[in-house]
Amino acid sequence: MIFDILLLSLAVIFIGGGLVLVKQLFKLAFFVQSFGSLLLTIVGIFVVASREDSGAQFTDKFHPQFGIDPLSGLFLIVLGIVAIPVLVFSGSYLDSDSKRDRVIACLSAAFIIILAGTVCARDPITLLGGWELMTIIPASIILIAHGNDKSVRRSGFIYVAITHIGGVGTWIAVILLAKYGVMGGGTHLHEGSPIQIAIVLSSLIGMGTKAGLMPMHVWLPRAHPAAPAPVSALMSGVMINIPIYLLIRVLVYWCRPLPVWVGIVVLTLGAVSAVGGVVYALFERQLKKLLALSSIENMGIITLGLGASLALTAHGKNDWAAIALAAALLHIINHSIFKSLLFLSAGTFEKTAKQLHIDRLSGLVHSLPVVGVSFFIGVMAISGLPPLNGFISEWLTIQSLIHVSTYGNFADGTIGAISLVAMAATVTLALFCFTKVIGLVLLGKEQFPRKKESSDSLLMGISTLFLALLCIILGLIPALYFGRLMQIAPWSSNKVSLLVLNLPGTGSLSPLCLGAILISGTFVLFLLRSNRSAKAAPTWLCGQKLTSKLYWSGSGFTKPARMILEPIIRPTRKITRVEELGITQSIEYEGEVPHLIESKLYSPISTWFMKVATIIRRVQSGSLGSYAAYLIGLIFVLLIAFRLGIL
Amino acid sequence: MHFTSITAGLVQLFGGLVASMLIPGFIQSLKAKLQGRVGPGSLQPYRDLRRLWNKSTVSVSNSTLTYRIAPSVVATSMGLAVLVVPVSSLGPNWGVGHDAFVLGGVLALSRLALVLAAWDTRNGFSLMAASRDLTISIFTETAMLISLSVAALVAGSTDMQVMISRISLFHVWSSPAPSLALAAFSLVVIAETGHQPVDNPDTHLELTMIHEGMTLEYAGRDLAMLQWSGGVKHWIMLVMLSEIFLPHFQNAYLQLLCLPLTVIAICIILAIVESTIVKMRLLNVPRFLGLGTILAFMGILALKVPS
Amino acid sequence: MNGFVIWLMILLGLAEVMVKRRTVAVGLVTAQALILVGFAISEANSIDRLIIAGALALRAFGLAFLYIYLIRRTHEVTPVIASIGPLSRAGIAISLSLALIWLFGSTTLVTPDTSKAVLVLVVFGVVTVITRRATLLQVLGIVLIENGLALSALVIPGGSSLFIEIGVTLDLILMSLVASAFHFRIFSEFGTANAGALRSLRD
Amino acid sequence: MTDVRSIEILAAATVGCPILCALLICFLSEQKILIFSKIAGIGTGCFGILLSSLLILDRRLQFDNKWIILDYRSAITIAVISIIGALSVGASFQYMKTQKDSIVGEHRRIRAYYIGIFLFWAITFAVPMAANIGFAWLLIEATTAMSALLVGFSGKKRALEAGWKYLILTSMGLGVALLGISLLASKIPVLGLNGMTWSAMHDFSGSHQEAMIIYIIIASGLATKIGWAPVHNWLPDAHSEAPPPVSGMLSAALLPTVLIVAWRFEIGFGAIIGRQSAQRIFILFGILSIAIAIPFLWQSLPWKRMLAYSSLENMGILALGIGFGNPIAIAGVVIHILGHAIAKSYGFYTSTPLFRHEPNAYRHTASGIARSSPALGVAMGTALGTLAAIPPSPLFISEVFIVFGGIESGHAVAAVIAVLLLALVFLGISHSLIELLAGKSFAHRVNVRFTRIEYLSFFFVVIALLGLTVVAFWLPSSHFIKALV
Repeated sequence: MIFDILLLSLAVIFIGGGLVLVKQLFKLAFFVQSFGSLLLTIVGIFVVASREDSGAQFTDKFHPQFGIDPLSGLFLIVLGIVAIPVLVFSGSYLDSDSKRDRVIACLSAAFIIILAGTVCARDPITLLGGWELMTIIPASIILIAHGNDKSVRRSGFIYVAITHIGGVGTWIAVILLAKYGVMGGGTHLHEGSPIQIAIVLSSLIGMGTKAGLMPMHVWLPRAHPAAPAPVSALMSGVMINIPIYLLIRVLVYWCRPLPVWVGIVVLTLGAVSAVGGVVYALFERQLKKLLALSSIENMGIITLGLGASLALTAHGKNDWAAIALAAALLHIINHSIFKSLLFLSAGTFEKTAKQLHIDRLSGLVHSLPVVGVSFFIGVMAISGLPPLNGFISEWLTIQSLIHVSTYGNFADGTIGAISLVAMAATVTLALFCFTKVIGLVLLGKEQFPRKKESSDSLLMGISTLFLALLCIILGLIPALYFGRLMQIAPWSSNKVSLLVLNLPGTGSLSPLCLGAILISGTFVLFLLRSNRSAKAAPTWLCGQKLTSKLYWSGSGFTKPARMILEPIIRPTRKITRVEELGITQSIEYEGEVPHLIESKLYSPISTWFMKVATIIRRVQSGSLGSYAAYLIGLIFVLLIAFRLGIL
Repeated sequence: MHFTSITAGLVQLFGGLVASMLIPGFIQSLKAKLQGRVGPGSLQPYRDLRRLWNKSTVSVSNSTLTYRIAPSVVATSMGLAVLVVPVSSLGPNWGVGHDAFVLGGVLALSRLALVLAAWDTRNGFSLMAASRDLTISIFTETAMLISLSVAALVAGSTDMQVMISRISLFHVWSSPAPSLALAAFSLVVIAETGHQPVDNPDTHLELTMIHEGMTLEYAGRDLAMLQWSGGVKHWIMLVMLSEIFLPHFQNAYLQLLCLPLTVIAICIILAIVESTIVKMRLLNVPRFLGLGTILAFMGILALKVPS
Repeated sequence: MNGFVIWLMILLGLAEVMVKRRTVAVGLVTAQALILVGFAISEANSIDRLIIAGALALRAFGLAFLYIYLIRRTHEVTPVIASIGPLSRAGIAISLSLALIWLFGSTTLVTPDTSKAVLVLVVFGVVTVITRRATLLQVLGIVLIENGLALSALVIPGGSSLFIEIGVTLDLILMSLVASAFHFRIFSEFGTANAGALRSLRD
Repeated sequence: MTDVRSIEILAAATVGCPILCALLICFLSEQKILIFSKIAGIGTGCFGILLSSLLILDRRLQFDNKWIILDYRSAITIAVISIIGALSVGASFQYMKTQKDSIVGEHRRIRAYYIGIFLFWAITFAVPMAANIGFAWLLIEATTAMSALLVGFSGKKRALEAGWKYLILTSMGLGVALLGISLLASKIPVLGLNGMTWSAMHDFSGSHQEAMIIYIIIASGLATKIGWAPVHNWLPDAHSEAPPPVSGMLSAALLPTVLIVAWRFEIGFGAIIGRQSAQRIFILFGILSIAIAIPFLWQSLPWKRMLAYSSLENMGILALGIGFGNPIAIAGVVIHILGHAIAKSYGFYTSTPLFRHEPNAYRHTASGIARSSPALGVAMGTALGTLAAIPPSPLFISEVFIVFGGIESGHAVAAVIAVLLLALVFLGISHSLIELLAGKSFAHRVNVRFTRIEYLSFFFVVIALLGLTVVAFWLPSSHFIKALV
């Protein structure tokens, strides 16, 4: 029954995706699709709440099978809840007159269906098929949208290339899982058996690449910004969660029990990604790229939660392992909400300001009040501030890490502590990074004249506001559903009490109370404050007038951090001084924070590969004689190999 | 038991919300004495507050609600922090718990409010201070979180009340971990409360100040709230230092009794440090606090080394 | 089969590898084919065998006429020089054959001699293709291979197949016809029937 | 009703029909040839399809005598040959309209071309039906001669070069294979060449070592014709320079046909030297072919040349699948043969409209097609996307099957290497795909509109590929595959 509703919702999205090609039905089609997504969410909520599986079970056979269980249901919720505002947003963001936009809209419907299909796939071949399409469809959307730009084509290629090469890991993992009957649940692997290790490592590579974990992340900051805003939102908000979903399936469901070092590896990956992502986000100047880098950071946080869960399971601490897993799942939900919110807002900003260089956007909250405030809330949530949702999941992750340290041995205890350091650095750096974003983008002098509010921007406002409200609500009532998340873990665990996250070994977290105190306190003090106010005066700047030339730039704001991190991130800068008659006429400054993994690891490898390829291509020399010689050579080599006993 | 709780609650509220302004005042007057000046008395901050409360606030042209609401947010979150940080191993819950990492979130919120207010006014000096504050906060917060983690590992919980009662046990101190955490947290206290050698609370020179810079645009009740918040922050940090990281009694009453003494002692030390040590270069601060992080981290290692 | 015939075949093959003029090469290949015809007739014990001999003869003469015709029609202004000198060619051919014989070890046709001879002739043919540039000589290399294989077919225990032998003959003639069509076209397009000029397709 | 006798007649008809057509074409006028060939192509295709479907549906109809073998392998190959042949003959119409000069001069070109293609088709049909090893060799050699003529048909310099290399190299390779065959024959003493059928290989009397050497010789020889690395060198030249319909036939029909012959050898020798050893050579060729294709696919290539290198890669995948040799890998091989045939030949056919659109595409990389003429872009994108194994392409499923089969059959290392190599191949193809569709397009190009036939064939191809994907799922467990293993 519930499975039928799932199929129905996908069918509705499918129909909506078809209708979108008809110009007259463009807007209607999006509402049809949002309705489908709503159904999808309801299906997910129902499955998670009732803890009932529906449809097929996992199988090792190569027959397309679909089904839902609570874990899939959770990701369906994430998908649905992001898809609804994204679709509403698309209705005004995309242009019904442009054929290209209609095709993009159609493909994004396909994207949603594929994402749902991958989450619900119950056999190896559908899983792999969905996995591939999940890459290809956004890539094609990127190319359709901006394919005439050479750099975008290159981004698209790098995206496809790196995810595909990394995807080899997924292929191998899935095939091994099917081969050894693990997927169907028939067999259990022994702890530390070679097959288990092979599966774990290859899935970490394969799924880690797609999830954008460092150092396999290089595609992500290129691909996500290149797509149109709604698709970026889907990519960052939903798509990169799918590999985490698979990773949870593999590591938590299928390959248990795992040796401790798996947890250590996962924690390390998470810590590196979290810090690395946010450090590069801090110095990034293009808004969407910054958001993409911050996705890496958040994937890192999620991975930290997952790693903590693995490490804790290895020590038999099932309660805390369930909490850690639930923390990761909660952060997935939260991240998908605020990240899609931020991407959608960035899309609106782009429409208004025609660009996304954060130093050149200013005072957008004046011209886009609704979207601006939503963006503000989203940023607060992503910075992990109470009482918003990001704070809850980050708090839970930190708690899980502490407990890794508590229960772990020397190795995993230390890694747990290092992850804590990483997490602390990540949270503060994120705050640094996003205060910069708000300050530059929303606040300050209004630069873009306010346009008359049209119905289009109304839809954009509604969709972002919806997500912002979710950020607040989910931040206030996490305890209501956190117990359900804990029950997603395949082992049984104790439930937490309602309204307060009263977890063992913590000082408990009561978001409602925190929120109430913060909001009421602020309100009262604000009322007290504003009984008397002097006339507005210009900003005090030693008597100087504040002109836009005196504005702080993002790179200026982050300069102290850049100088301190210099030994690690190796920023480059170039100063060109134009002098005339001994007097400096003008100074040009160019600074950059190069992405070291890209320049020190990937480009040498690709250059080397290209060189080797050039050498191999000499085989095709064009000379008939040499071709004939290859035949003799082949026979000789084979015969000698046979004589030596190799063949 | 019940009575102890009420007493502790009263101390917590009174000390945090009312008496906390004494701490910066006391340090200032002590410093003046040490430097051979007459200086203001310990109650000077209260006089300032009264004066400011009666003045009108200033609004900056082109600024948004962010600027106007920031002091309220800062003050509220500091008030909340007072509720979160317990003064003894027993005490009321106030509905918000005593989790160490909740405190981290609350402090971050106040920091965000101030920084965004600086962005809102686009005041170059405020932004410079904000930028420095955030840079330093990367290291402060990390060091604070790690030293609190050491305490949590020793206590087996991140509940600060549990920490207080567990760390009061004598045998805990046989491991180097609590001492290392103490060293680390002392550095955090210096940085968080804005004292030398990290920051100079007395200066109004734009190029040297950090915390003062962000309050530059404010006046009247806004400034009053911010100054009050500064006092509360002192209180929070010193209470944590004395109750969690320093050796203390096991009995809740004795803890409460000793609290003022320890706080005064710490204030004296702070005043001496501030009078004798010069402010360090901004770029050296991370090293200073990095040292704290490393110390605390070694505390964790000390707990984890298989014996 | 006696050793003399085998050695004659091999020597003719070696000469084919070393020879400079196309006409002589055609002659050598034809001579080989005629030896095969003679051998087939001498061994013939049934009508089938005789027909096979006839097919061989047809192929020998047919190809000879075709190639001579081709040579007449495509007169090279400057003769196409092989990339490697005749002695080196012979050296390569002989050493490759010896190496291959060694690698083959005891894998033989009915008699070790014949199988080695066939092997050597195939290697000579391949070496001709490798080292010669004149298109016709490359075709002759393949004919040389086919001559070797025809020799092997004649000694296969249980007998060759009439059907297949005729088929091979037809195949070879068909191939030669197609090759000659190419030869003409190449000569007219490139001005010389030199396979060395065919180097525009490469990566 | 249908019994073995009528199947024999049907088989004769399948081979005879194109020969008859070729004969008729000798006497028809040029205009009539163009029309006649279309009907004849469809008719011949129908014969072939009928034959293969009967063979697949009713197992009792299969038989194996001294000269003719009709089993599942023949059936698959015949199906591929008939579909691709019919499509190629159909596609020739458009090609011949644009082609002026030829290797046989201008006025005889249409007649010569159609005679050539029908004869080529007939001989290709016969190859998988040949039960006698020598006979099979003969037919393969005959395809070389016929197809070389077609490769060089345009008479352009590059075509001549390609045709010449193809002719010489494959003849030489097949000569080597024949050496192996005659060595093999000498080890099956009683029967002689006449009796040397596939099943007669059981009577091999030589030692294991001899068998292995003979197998190596035959495999290397046939590798030249199949286009396995490192003796594939003629393949990219011939397939890129031939007329598009001929390229389609060469790549999609002829290569798998020869591959089937090699497969029969593998099975025959497997019984003698052990399955493992026999399969190992195939795996080796497979890995090598995919690996060699990679650096070439990484550069920007003209459309047809890229397809040719992709053929090299696909032959490698097939070799791997056969080498792995368990049911699921074989299922993969079957799907791959069919899927590759349709996608590859369609890819080649699209080059006719492509050359209409961009005459320089002979020599240069095509780019930005989707922008300048969307229909053509979609068609080419479909072909290349299918070849790149993007789901729901049947090749995606077949590759998963083959890799899975590899791991299941204990060749885990080879399978893992294969996945890695396939990913690297994908890099090249995806880059080409991106540039082809979205790349910089040149202003002087005009939008090529598809004719109705071209639209129809596009839909046919898409439906056929999707159908194949659906069929692929139940294939591994079917009795059809069990019989092939």
